Amino acid sequence: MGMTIQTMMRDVLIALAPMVLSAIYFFHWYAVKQLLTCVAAALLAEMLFTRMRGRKANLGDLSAVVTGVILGLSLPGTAPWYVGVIAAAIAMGIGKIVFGGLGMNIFNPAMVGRAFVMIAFAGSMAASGYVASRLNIDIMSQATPLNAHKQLGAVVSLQSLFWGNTNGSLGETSALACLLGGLFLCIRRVASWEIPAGVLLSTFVIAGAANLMNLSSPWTVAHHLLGGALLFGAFFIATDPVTSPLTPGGKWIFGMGIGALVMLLRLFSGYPEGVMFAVLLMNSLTPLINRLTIPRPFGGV
Amino acid sequence: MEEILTDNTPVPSGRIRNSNLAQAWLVLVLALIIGAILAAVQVRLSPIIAANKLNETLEKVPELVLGAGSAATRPSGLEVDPGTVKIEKDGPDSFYSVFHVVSKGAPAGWVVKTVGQGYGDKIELLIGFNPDITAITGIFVLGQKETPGLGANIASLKWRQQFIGKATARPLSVVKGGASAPNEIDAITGATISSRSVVGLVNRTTKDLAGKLAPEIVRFSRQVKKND
Amino acid sequence: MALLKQQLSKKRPSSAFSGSGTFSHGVHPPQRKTLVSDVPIEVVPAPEKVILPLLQHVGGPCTPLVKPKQKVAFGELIGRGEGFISAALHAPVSGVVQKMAVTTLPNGRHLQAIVIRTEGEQPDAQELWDQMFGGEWPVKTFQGLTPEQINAAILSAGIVGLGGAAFPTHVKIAPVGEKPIHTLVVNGCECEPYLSTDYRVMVEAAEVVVAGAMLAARAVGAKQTIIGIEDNKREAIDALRRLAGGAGLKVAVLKTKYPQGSEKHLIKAVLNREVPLGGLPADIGVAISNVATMTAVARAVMRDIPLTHRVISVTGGGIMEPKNLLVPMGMPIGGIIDICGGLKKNAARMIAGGPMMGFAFTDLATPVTKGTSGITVLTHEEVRRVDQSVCVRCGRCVDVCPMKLVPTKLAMASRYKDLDLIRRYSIMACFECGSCAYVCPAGLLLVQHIRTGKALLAAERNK
Amino acid sequence: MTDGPTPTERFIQGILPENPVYRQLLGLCATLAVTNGLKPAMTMAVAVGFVLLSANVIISLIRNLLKPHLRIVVFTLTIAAFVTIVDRFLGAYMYQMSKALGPYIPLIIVNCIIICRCEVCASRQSVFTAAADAVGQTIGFGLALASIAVIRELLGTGMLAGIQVLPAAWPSWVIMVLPPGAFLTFGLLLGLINWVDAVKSAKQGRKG
Amino acid sequence: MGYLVDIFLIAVGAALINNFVLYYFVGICPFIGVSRRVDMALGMGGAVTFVISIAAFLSWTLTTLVLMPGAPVTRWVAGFFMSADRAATVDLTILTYIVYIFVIASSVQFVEMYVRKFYPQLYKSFGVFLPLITTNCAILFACLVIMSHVVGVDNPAEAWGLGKSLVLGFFGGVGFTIAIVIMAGIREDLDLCDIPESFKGAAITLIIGGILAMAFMGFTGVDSGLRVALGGTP
Amino acid sequence: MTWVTIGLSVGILLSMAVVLSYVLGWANIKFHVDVDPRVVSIMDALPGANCGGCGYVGCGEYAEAVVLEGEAVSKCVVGGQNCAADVARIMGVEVGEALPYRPVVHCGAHYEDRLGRHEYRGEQRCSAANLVAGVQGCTYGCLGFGDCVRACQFDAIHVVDGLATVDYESCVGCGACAKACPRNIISITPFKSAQVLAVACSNKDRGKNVMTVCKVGCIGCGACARISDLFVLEDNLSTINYDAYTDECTLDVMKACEKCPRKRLVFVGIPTREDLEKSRDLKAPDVVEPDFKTTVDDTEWRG
Repeated sequence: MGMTIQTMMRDVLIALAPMVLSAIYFFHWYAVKQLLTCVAAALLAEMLFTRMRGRKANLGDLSAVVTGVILGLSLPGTAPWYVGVIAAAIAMGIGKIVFGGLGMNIFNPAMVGRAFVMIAFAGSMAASGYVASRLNIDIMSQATPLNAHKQLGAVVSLQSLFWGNTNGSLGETSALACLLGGLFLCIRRVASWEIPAGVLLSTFVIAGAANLMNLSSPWTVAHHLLGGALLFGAFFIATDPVTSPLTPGGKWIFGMGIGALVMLLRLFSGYPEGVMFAVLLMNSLTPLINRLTIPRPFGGV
Repeated sequence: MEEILTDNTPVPSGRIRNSNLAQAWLVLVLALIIGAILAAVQVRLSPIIAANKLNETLEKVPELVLGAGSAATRPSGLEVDPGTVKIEKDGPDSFYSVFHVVSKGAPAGWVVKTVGQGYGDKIELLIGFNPDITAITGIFVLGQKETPGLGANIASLKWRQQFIGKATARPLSVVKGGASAPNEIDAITGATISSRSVVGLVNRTTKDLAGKLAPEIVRFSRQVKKND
Repeated sequence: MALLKQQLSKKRPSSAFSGSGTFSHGVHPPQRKTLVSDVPIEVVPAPEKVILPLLQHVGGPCTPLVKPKQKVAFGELIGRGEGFISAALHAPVSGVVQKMAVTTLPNGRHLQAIVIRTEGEQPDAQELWDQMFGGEWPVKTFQGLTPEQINAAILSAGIVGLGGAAFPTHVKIAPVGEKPIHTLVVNGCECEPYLSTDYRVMVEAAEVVVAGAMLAARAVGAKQTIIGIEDNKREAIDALRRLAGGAGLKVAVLKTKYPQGSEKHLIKAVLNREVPLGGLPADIGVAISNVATMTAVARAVMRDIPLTHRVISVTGGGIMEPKNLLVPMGMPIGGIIDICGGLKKNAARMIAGGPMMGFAFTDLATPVTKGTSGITVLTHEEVRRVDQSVCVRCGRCVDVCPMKLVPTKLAMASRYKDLDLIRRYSIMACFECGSCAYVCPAGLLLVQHIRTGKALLAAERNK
Repeated sequence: MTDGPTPTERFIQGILPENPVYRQLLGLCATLAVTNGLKPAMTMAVAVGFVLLSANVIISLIRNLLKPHLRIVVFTLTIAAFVTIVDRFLGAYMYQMSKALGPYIPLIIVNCIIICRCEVCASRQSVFTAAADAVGQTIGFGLALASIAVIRELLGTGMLAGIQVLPAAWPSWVIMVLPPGAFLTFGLLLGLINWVDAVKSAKQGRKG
Repeated sequence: MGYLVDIFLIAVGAALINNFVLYYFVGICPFIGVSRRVDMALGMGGAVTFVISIAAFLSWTLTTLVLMPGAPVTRWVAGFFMSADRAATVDLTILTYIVYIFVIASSVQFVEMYVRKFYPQLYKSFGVFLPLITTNCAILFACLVIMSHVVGVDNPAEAWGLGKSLVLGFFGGVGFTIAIVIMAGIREDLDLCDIPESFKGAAITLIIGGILAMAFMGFTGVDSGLRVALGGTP
Repeated sequence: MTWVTIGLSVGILLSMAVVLSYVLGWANIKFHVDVDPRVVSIMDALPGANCGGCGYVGCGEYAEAVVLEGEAVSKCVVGGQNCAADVARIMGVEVGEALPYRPVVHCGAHYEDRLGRHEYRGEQRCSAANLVAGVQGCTYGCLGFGDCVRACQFDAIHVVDGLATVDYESCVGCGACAKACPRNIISITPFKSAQVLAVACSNKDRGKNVMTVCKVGCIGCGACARISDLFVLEDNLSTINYDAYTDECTLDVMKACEKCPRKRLVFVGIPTREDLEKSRDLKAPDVVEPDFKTTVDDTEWRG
């Protein structure tokens, strides 16, 4: 098979490339700066914290780089430098090392870091964080599509959501890039296809129901599927193997749960976007899901 | 606590009642003493607490009705009559605590206390109106638990001042960045929901009370405070 | 991709047998069988001495019937099986019994052993071959035998499963079980990489295999007999197909996948039935045995020859001349390796059995036993070792586990001695096929952990 | 029953060696809830201190009258009474603070620190020892609250006790004054203190 | 309709949005102490939910009937000594804390003894937790919340009835159960993790609590959102 | 007004106390469940705060655990030492005076004494290595991967040069190491004095076989058993009859120790002052971490 942790992580990085490229294309040096900050901070933090535990840091497994890139892609490009640094430090320290390092963490480190800065620096992370980056970005210069919808009832065209010329966090704007990278991951079997499938399925069902009940017009099902961090989250964040269930059944439950929570938060919560919270909440349920979905052994009852 | 007033060692059942009470004599004595002390505390302190509660509102009244500067100068001859008003609606009736402000014998305006759901928890507002409820003379946030640094800014003077002088004829609306129309209020950066909660609360109160607030229909409890 | 393949394989027309020809999960390790698959079986002359552990099978050890300095003849009974699940032991050479010794088998068992120093006349190679595999094997002439007679012959010949597990065959091929047996499945899968023991036997002695299978089927009263062979063993399939029609047994061609040779998975592939957890094939009316065992049965019943020799593959990149050998039991492995030209310089590890389920050993004095199906000597390149890192819960082990367990949980629970967890994830269902460790990207020694966990559980139970 | 520790020992033990928060993990509700600012934290510490001192003294005075199985009832009765007094007192004289602390003042009744000290010390030792113990524990509790509150308020608002300390450009970490900040700060501090302890004892071990 | 919406939102609020443990920090002691095994956590959660419901009932009843100003029982008794007007103002709220804690503790003990005697099996799985939580902050906290919605409410229409009080209590308990069961699930997994020595136990539990609290913050505002969606005013 | 309030307050509290005491007193009799009297007295001794700090669900459960499961008496954080002393007193009456039990490692072979060792690269734990052949020749002796070290909460057992060695000064005799040892070579032995005689080997093979795997193991020659009745040869291994053992070693015992060709009869325990004097000038041996990596069998294999 020849698959090692390192090659898995390398595959993830390859899969992230489309998003990195689209981010650089749309956000220019904002993206470069944010990504570099996050990756550097993540590596540094990993090294520092493992050293504090009196162990040798193993940066070669690339897991810290992956966390850094995912974190960078999930932040707005215009967020100040300290946001990336603090997020990376929290991600590595509280999200990972304190649980014992790679493979032990309960929560997705990148999302722990992002949630922390999201709540801590709501000012620079919320709508106004997405400053116009002098670009050919559709409609709103100061709002992500979801923000625009939630607060002003504005709708971004589906084409923009698909290609990615909207505002938003670096990696999430282009649905196309997410799909490309995500499918690569699933085909390489680095990510389990059950999880994104579950997420998309339950989002589709609930968004459809919401549409029918007129809860979220003028956003349609397609907007919900393509908009925001849904695809990015479904393919790259939810599929983090460490923090998702082990068995196929568990992965379905996990994915569906994320989709349902995302829609609950999108429709009703004060936050425009719910992927991050949904992932964290389902992460916390993963041990229980694992417990409930112990597979029936071959020949067992 | 699990052993409250009981004895785990078996006691001959005939004597249980006596034994229980006898054993608990210390508790009974303590109950006696503590009951008395607490009642005394209550009698002594409850008026002060009630006054605190009322003062919290009353202190703001001059500022809300007469403008910010007046708080410092303490205009004389200001009378505040607290009362409640009941607004009958389709659903459950609404009650408002209102304060009728009379300055030098002439009605100077109203202050209304209102509570509504904010982003985090309930928001408690005081809204000042002119005597015929055609304009807002000020608002004050009595209590809120919005996000510090964001939603909590609804309590900031700068943001509240936007409300002063707004006419009540049209409902206010929240915009992001650069209010232009007379009935528009700027949202607080990053806290649109909190801003909208406050504005919604103001709108609801205005709609409920506009035209209905006259000294005749308010049940005044008593005349409390005379500033002199 | 694997999924797609599985789908395709399900569509395979399966008129010959009711199963789908495969099972779900499992892995595809490189086979590397060509090293020895075309090398004809060679007969090994009697070595200087043989070491015969008293326990070469599942169950209780046998009682030695000989004393030091006693002379024994080739094929003489030297150990009697005690109890129901046990097997007799016969001298594979003529010679003089030495002092009892203690020997350690590759699986870690520490055993008393009878040592025989070879002395006197020994049958020569051709003679041995003719006795064991040569000549005619006319099944029809033995139609008159009762199941009891067949079973008695098996019992006295001390036959145990030669596939590796070494379960006494007379117990499996019992004429009157509690449950009626409708099918005998003969296991010719040999899914372990490298090994070609069974393959060579099927190619060179198909007649013996068929004869043994018919006798065994008769003994258990099976209505049908099916030989399951993986589809990478074309010659064996052809050889058996030629004979199968006449004898009335079916050849089931199965997908090449590890561990196809596991009893439960073979039954699943051939009959589409699942053996209940903790149960035996007999519970669903199936008896199952290995092809090499079948030859031993045929010999025992038709020629009254006890189990004294077996075929093993000596293979792997670390062996000078890989060979298939017919060796006497108890022969020290060092001697066998010498026959094969010795070890190459880059030999890294010796394994008794195949690389997936075999046991590594270090002592060249370790004897061949009834359960030794081969000796694999791997080179450093072949043992490409991934440094152990940590589990990232990728779930690959869950995807391949043929028993549908959660190996990583079992391993972690064993490591941290969490007995509740071990039980909850049914550790006892694991038969240590090694598929999980094979795919683990973190290079974890999952099987070893699980084995530790089983030991823990056993210790707990004994308390 | 053996002689208990002396007043001085009691006093010193409460501050660090037997710190109620970091060592005994008692009274965590209050610790987490009121430490979003130094002021409420200190008010809480004083309130707890008052109740603890009063309860300890009273219990110590009547310790010879206590029936074993009724002692918890007596403790609770006494504590609840003093808590009520504190609550009303704050309402009357520190109205804003009382509003800010909300239900956490009455929750002092079920604060394990107090019942624990009554049990361990007051019901067995003299009034003076009990009082010293109460003061020591209060200081320990106050220090613990202050350590958490300082971090949370400083990072969260750039202020200390309501006074701007860090430069105005400081980007307030709002999360620190919110519930997650309480958990994280306390968790990290607790880990840090355990770590320092471990390092220290390892050093001592090497010397000894 | 409006009442049902209120009830629904109180339930959602108590269970998720303003989770007792993760938002109000009450019940931290068992959250840290009894969250090592899922079955233990479930027992604890069930017991808390049960006790908190009893407490909600008792505290509402006692407050409304006896303790608050103008409560019928007090007014009737005081009426023997003074005029009816003044009797209506007799205020015994100062006794609330003492009365709550004692009545809850003893009723719980009564239930515990009852269960222990007549349902030993139930006692094994759930009764053993009862004594532990009589002094749990969560219970008293629920009583205080209920009290704050009963006593001193400006608008009599907004004062809570028994229904809302019970819903708050029950779903507060459910929220506690959710939090502690999640924590127990995670901690069972942590047994297989290589946590730094000094963070083992309470410290890591608190940090996980912090991350959970962050995750639960995502629910903020869901109640207003739901209220709008259900047709109420924000 | 004032007096009415005071009167009502007192009245309510009093009536509450009276009613509750009656109801609960009645319930206590009515719903009485028989429990071990020691549980009741321990409950009384415990603070009753039910804080859960001991890890049990409440004081009641902890009390039961102390009585029924032999849980340690010092688990109550709230009650502290006084409480522990009380509980110990309650339990102590029943338990009576007990001998101190301490672990003895029945193996005396350090790395250099063991023969037939091979590179082992599997899981570095005894429990795993024990399931694998060829780690070392002796299948009875200490493996040196330190499962016992990990099991010990008191830092009282260490692997010194491949051999588990008890630090008797830190040891409390909890027996965790003996439970952890997969080869069962740690026994919990009654220590009738600070030092006790023990057989530092557990190999039951015949002498010849022992010699092929170990330089120091007991060869079952029986010399000790011939000299003193204290020793019995069982399965080729000398064992000590501890029932007959007293701290006053008779002359023949000392002689047996002298006679043992492999010097396997050794005293273990807290060193005496003379021993310390003797070893004062000796250089302490370096603590060697188990570093022999290897293995045999990590079934894991890659082609």
